[in-house]
Amino acid sequence: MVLGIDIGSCYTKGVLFDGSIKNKIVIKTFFKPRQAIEEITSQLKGFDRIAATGYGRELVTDADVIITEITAFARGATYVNSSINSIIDLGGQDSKIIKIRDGKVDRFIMNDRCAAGTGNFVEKIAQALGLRLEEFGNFALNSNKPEMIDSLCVVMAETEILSLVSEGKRLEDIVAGVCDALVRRITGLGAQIGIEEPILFCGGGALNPGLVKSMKRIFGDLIIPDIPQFIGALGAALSI
Amino acid sequence: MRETLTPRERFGLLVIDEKPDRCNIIPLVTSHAAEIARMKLKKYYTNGEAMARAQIAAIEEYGHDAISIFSEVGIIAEAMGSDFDYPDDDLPVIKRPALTKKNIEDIKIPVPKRDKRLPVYLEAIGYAYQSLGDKVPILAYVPAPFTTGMMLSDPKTFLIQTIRDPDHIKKIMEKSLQAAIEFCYDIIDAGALPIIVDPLASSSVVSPKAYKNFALPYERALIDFLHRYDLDIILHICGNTEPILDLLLETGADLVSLDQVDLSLAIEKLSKRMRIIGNFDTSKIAFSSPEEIMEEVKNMVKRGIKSKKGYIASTGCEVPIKTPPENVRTFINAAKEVGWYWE
Amino acid sequence: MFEDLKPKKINLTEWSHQFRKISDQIIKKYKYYGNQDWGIYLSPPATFMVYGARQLKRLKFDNSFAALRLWGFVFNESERLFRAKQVGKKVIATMGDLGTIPVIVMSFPDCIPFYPECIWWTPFFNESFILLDMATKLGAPEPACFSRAALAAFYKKAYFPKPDLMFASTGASCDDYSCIMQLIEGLGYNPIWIEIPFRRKSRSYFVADDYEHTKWGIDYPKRFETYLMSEYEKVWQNMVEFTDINNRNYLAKSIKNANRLRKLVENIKKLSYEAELAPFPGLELMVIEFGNLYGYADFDEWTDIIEMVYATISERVQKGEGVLNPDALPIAWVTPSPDPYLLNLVEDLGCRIVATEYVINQALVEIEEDIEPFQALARSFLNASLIGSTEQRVRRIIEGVEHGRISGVLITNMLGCSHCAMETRLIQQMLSKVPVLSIDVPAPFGITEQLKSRIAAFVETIRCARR
Amino acid sequence: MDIDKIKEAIIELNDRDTKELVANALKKNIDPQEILEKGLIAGIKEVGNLFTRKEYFVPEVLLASEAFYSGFNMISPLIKSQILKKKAKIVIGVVGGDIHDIGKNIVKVLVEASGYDIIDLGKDVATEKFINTVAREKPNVLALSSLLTTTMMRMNDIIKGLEQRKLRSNIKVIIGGAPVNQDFANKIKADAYGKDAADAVRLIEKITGA
Amino acid sequence: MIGYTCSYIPVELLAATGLKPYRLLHGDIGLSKDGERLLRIDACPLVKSNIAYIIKNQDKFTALVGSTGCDMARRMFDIVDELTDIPVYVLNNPRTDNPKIFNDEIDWLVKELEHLSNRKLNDDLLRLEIERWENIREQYRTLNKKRAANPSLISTSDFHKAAINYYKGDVDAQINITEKHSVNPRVYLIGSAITYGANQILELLEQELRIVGDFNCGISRFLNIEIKDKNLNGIKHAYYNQPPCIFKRPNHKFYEWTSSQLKKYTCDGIVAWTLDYCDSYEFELKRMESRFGFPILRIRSDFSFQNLSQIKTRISAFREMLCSKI
Repeated sequence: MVLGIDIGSCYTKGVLFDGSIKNKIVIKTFFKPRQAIEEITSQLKGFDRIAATGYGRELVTDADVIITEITAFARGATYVNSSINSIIDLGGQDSKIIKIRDGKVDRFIMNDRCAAGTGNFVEKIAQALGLRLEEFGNFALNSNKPEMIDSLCVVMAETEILSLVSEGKRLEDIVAGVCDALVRRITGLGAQIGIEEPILFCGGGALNPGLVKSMKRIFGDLIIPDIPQFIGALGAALSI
Repeated sequence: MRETLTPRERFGLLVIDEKPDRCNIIPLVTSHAAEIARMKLKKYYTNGEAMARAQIAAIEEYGHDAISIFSEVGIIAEAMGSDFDYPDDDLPVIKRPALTKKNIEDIKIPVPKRDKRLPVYLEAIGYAYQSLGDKVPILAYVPAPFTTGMMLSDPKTFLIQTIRDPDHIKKIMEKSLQAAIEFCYDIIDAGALPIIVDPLASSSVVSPKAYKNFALPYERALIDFLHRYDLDIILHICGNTEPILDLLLETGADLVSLDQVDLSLAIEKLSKRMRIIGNFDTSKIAFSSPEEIMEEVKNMVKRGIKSKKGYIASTGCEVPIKTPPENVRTFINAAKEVGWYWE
Repeated sequence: MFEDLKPKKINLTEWSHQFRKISDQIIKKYKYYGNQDWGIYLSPPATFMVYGARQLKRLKFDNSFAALRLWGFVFNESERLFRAKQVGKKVIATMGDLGTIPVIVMSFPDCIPFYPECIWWTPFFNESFILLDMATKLGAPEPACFSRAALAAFYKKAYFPKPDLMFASTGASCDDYSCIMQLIEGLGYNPIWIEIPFRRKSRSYFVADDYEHTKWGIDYPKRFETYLMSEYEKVWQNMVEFTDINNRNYLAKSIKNANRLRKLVENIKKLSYEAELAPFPGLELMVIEFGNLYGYADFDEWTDIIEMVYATISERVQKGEGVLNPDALPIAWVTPSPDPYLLNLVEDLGCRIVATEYVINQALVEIEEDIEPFQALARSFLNASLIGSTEQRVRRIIEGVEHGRISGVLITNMLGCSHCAMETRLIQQMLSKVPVLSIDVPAPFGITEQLKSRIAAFVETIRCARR
Repeated sequence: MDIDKIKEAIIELNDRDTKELVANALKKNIDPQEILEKGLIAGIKEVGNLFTRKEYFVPEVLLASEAFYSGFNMISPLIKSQILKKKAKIVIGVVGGDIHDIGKNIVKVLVEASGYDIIDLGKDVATEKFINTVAREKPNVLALSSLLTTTMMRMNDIIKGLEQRKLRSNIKVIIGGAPVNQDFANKIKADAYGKDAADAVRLIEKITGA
Repeated sequence: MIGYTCSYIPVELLAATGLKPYRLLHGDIGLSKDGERLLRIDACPLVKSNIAYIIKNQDKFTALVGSTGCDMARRMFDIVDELTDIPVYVLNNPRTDNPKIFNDEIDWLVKELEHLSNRKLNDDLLRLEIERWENIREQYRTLNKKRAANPSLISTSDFHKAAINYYKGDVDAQINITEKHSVNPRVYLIGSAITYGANQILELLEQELRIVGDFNCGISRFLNIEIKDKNLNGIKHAYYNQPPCIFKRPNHKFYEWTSSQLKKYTCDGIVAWTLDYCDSYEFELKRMESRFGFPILRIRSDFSFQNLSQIKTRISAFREMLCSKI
């Protein structure tokens, strides 16, 4: 039995794997990755080996294997669906796009310093609008006319959004506009390596129905796994 | 990616006689959109925003090349005084034609921003335009004077008058023309391209002679008005139009949307001056199997794209409300498979 | 038409209303390429809105007949270019040089020059990201000049026909353009590259070059003139090869034509800026300045339109009528705004544009007629704004400020535009005798409440400063 | 001679002439039965043929049927008991949501002129009403009409309804109207499609064996 | 000292004036922030840093020689000219395929430098300088062979540190590089300038990869200049014909040259280092991916390295990816 553990900046994910997923768990990292690792290893019992990935991967001192999330996502995603050619992962601080060929990473790209292309963007804006994250996604579903938001950065976008609010625009449309703006960032990122279908969409972003709708508008059909958050942890486990 | 253009760009190339990446695909998805949006029909035709949302939902579902703002052909006649019922799950039904209550002289030209459901159309256009206007052309269906005239009258009396009292018919036509012009004026202002629809002038209903005397001059006048704006105008006449194909050239329409007519014949007769839109059998789209639709649409489109001046793959008439979405999707996929101009 | 109307800025709906009064005969009178069926261009803004120009819905336009002609013509360009090719004319893309090579191209019969990069307007008029997003997909970075829309337009082939011949001027002008043109070449196009040298200033410790002065008093090393002439010779030879026609007399004629328009525009600017009341709106004036580049693909018809505009403006000035309030504040505008709404807005908030620096000086200055034509072209081009120093660029504005003709300066920037990034702060410093507002022109849809407040505050500052 | 003129008056769409000619013929003691069959019915049938040949269109048929009725109304009291033996019972109507009944009315004239017992439910008839009427009246034929693409689907609902109520096997359903065709008829399992009014009469004759 | 900015400016000419040629290759977050007081935030961080450095060290420079290499680099001198009294000479770089303008510009520069230094730059003087600089370039070329060897014997990070001598004009300084063998995946570095302050990125990269060749404004670009005729014409010829700047139009030759390098050095991948708002490379990255057919690791920076852990992840992932392919 292998424990795959993916220490992200916002969430830490653990998967117990033994031919199939036996158990899985996700907890908030809260800038305390060590604690998160401890909690996961104490809650998911019965493993004999550990594979770590994610930005805190080096902190898992007793790991048998350490790999980057790029490789982990590629492994996990092709395990979930072997037909895919690209992966879009929308995480809290990072977003990444991976092109797969013959089950291996062919090209990949990650967002630069800017948070505008990450889940963080949505969270910041939700906060500014006084919405809970769960509400946010569903709100966006109720719009056919997303407002256009085009600032390249989170801080600027916040001003722009508040401006829209003061103009009396519908909240649903603003929220949908935020989703579109985020997806536009991702498109820009993906353009650099050329995304090829079929595309698997994963990471925390795939749990947000508003984002999923915006993504589908741009990329057409997307494959969304049942466990979008655990692809990295699963991929780590598979690397042993 | 093979598809290079947005529907708007595709349509733009068509109307300046350039070949787009592939032919425009615009099945007449009108009230059927309400079904896609799981919306009561009454809401669809009484609420502009709802109508637009349904249309947008249909575009998202099917990916065809235009938004169609339309419910039924009585829209202008209603604003001129004909009474309609609004059933929940059905399109409006005429109850009392205006001319059974008063004389043609007493009928007023409606104010589109105010009267009856004309504002519904305008709101729908406005909403759709704000939402998708940069990507997708918006087509608003305007009943031609002949069709409106018949919706203003007891139909039987109207038809008999085409033989017995042509002068009276012409009076009705003049008024209906004025009303249509006013409506078009506001439609353009809201951001849509008017499509002139004249189903009741088809040869399924009246003779080519009656068409020539009572329908054509007013279609032409309306199109002339719109040509002042340098717009390219679609004329849609569903039903049988084979006997009047030659006359259609005289309307001045830039695009003509046909129903029960042999497509090759229409291309032969009209394609020097007009782009042809059509003409998949609506009963087939509702009832045939996807396999049959695939096959037949491909045949149609292969013939259609040979038309010199351009072609839009479409249904001959509105897609019936309860048509299985799978069938419409098949229509579009079939056309997308064979309708390419660019390599 | 409309002589009885008081000058006014009106919206699209009002224009449609006014348009109904125009007779069919008049509409048919104004056409391009002599074609009755599709050559008509006298349409109200609503027509172009129906075809996707969404921003027109919130813009205001001058209510004169001349303005109607002007707008109809400007918006019709895309169709006009396609039609040109359909009727057998040759469409020549002259990218990057902004104003000189078209004069050479026009010396060849049935050859129509145009600027693909001028499509930067389209995303703004359409309030749309379609072209910009496509440019991103094709490799242009998001923070780059909006003229990257041209890259998408070349890819989409739906905005202008495939050019029969392409010239691309590069060198010391604008890197974004240069990069965009390079990517366009990468799409399989085949431009002929023309090099533009950097125009060094003369300073006392520089001794090695002979220096000359342009008409506008800008100095440059003499040998760059010769150098440019050899580049124009290259353009000429390529055109000769392409058309099989070689007649230098045509060049003198097309210089005369260009000058006719340039003089008209110069007079229009002078009249407008010096009149008691602003006789014509800033947005239209900007469109007029840009018309000098290539006459929106039909130089003769455009000149005819500008003559009508000139007549309208003269009449208004004579009658003492204007489109803005008498107390509007005279300001200068540096760097063109791709967002036409911004020009509207600035006037609505109380400003009046009385000087501009739209980086197309080379297209505004008269070409000398009594010297060798290529030399004359080179000397006109050497007035260009982008090939020299910032100080030279804004010298005329500085003079305006010093003479009290200008009481504020508005600078528009684009994020990622290299010359803006380098120049704006310097310009602010050079013009600091009056309030200066530098704003980033956002992407389409971008004018926010915050931006409006900033412009309003700028206006208030000027008012205070003048008191 | 007189009777031929009556036929021609109908073909010429002239109701006043028809009325006068029928009155004259009666005055001359011509057999009403003959006036009806060889004059009025022959005339309206010819109109039906002209309609099929696309020489006449709806307005013409409407006028012809007015002419027909102007004569028929004079004759029917005289011969009612003798000859109007009904061949079969037909229920006719325009489906719900559709108020275009002109086509249906033309069919009605020709069918009635051909000696059938016809129950006209009118226009915009609810699906339930069709089914209930069939259950109650037990007609031989149900004739359905629709002019709109959007309403033609109702025909399908009606046929399904008949099946559910186990009424389908005892009745023939024929359909007509601008948007429908043979294909559509096959798809919704109607018994026949009539492309125009004259065609409808022929079909009814065929399927009722009369 | 005489400051200069570009690979097209012949150091031999600058040195012949008796001044020490000093390449303006400053780039770090501190200087860059200082530069933002004069420039908009969306100016190139290299230009921002260089401007700040010049302003701060005005008295060290007798003159500055710039070029039209890119728009921002050219305009940098516009600002220096406004704000300082240092004489500024801006040279027109070759931007299309036409040597005439460049040759004339060199002639002009010679005259200006003669005027500035009050010294005749005659053939003897030039031959001396050419030999001196060729000699040092030859030493670096030898080292470069070790770097390019398979397995690679010295690291680019070390090479860069050593090459700083060249850029700062310390021609006579001893070059010492300790050999560090590496069997890590071999990559080629391409993109914006690697500045004096940017060695950190090389170190980071070489923890997991080995850079065996590079093409940017910095590191080893000067090795490509080989002056055969020891006179002014030789200088013109060598400088004009060096592997072309990516800004030269059309840029086919840049692609051809780089492709041949990738093959020659048997590289497994490319690292593209770009500075914020550096048009020259940002615009071309997508094309490079398809033209070169190698995977590219992109690192975009303003010199701040705030996202160090993410950069490390990317480098590791890139290595994992290359290893899975090898």
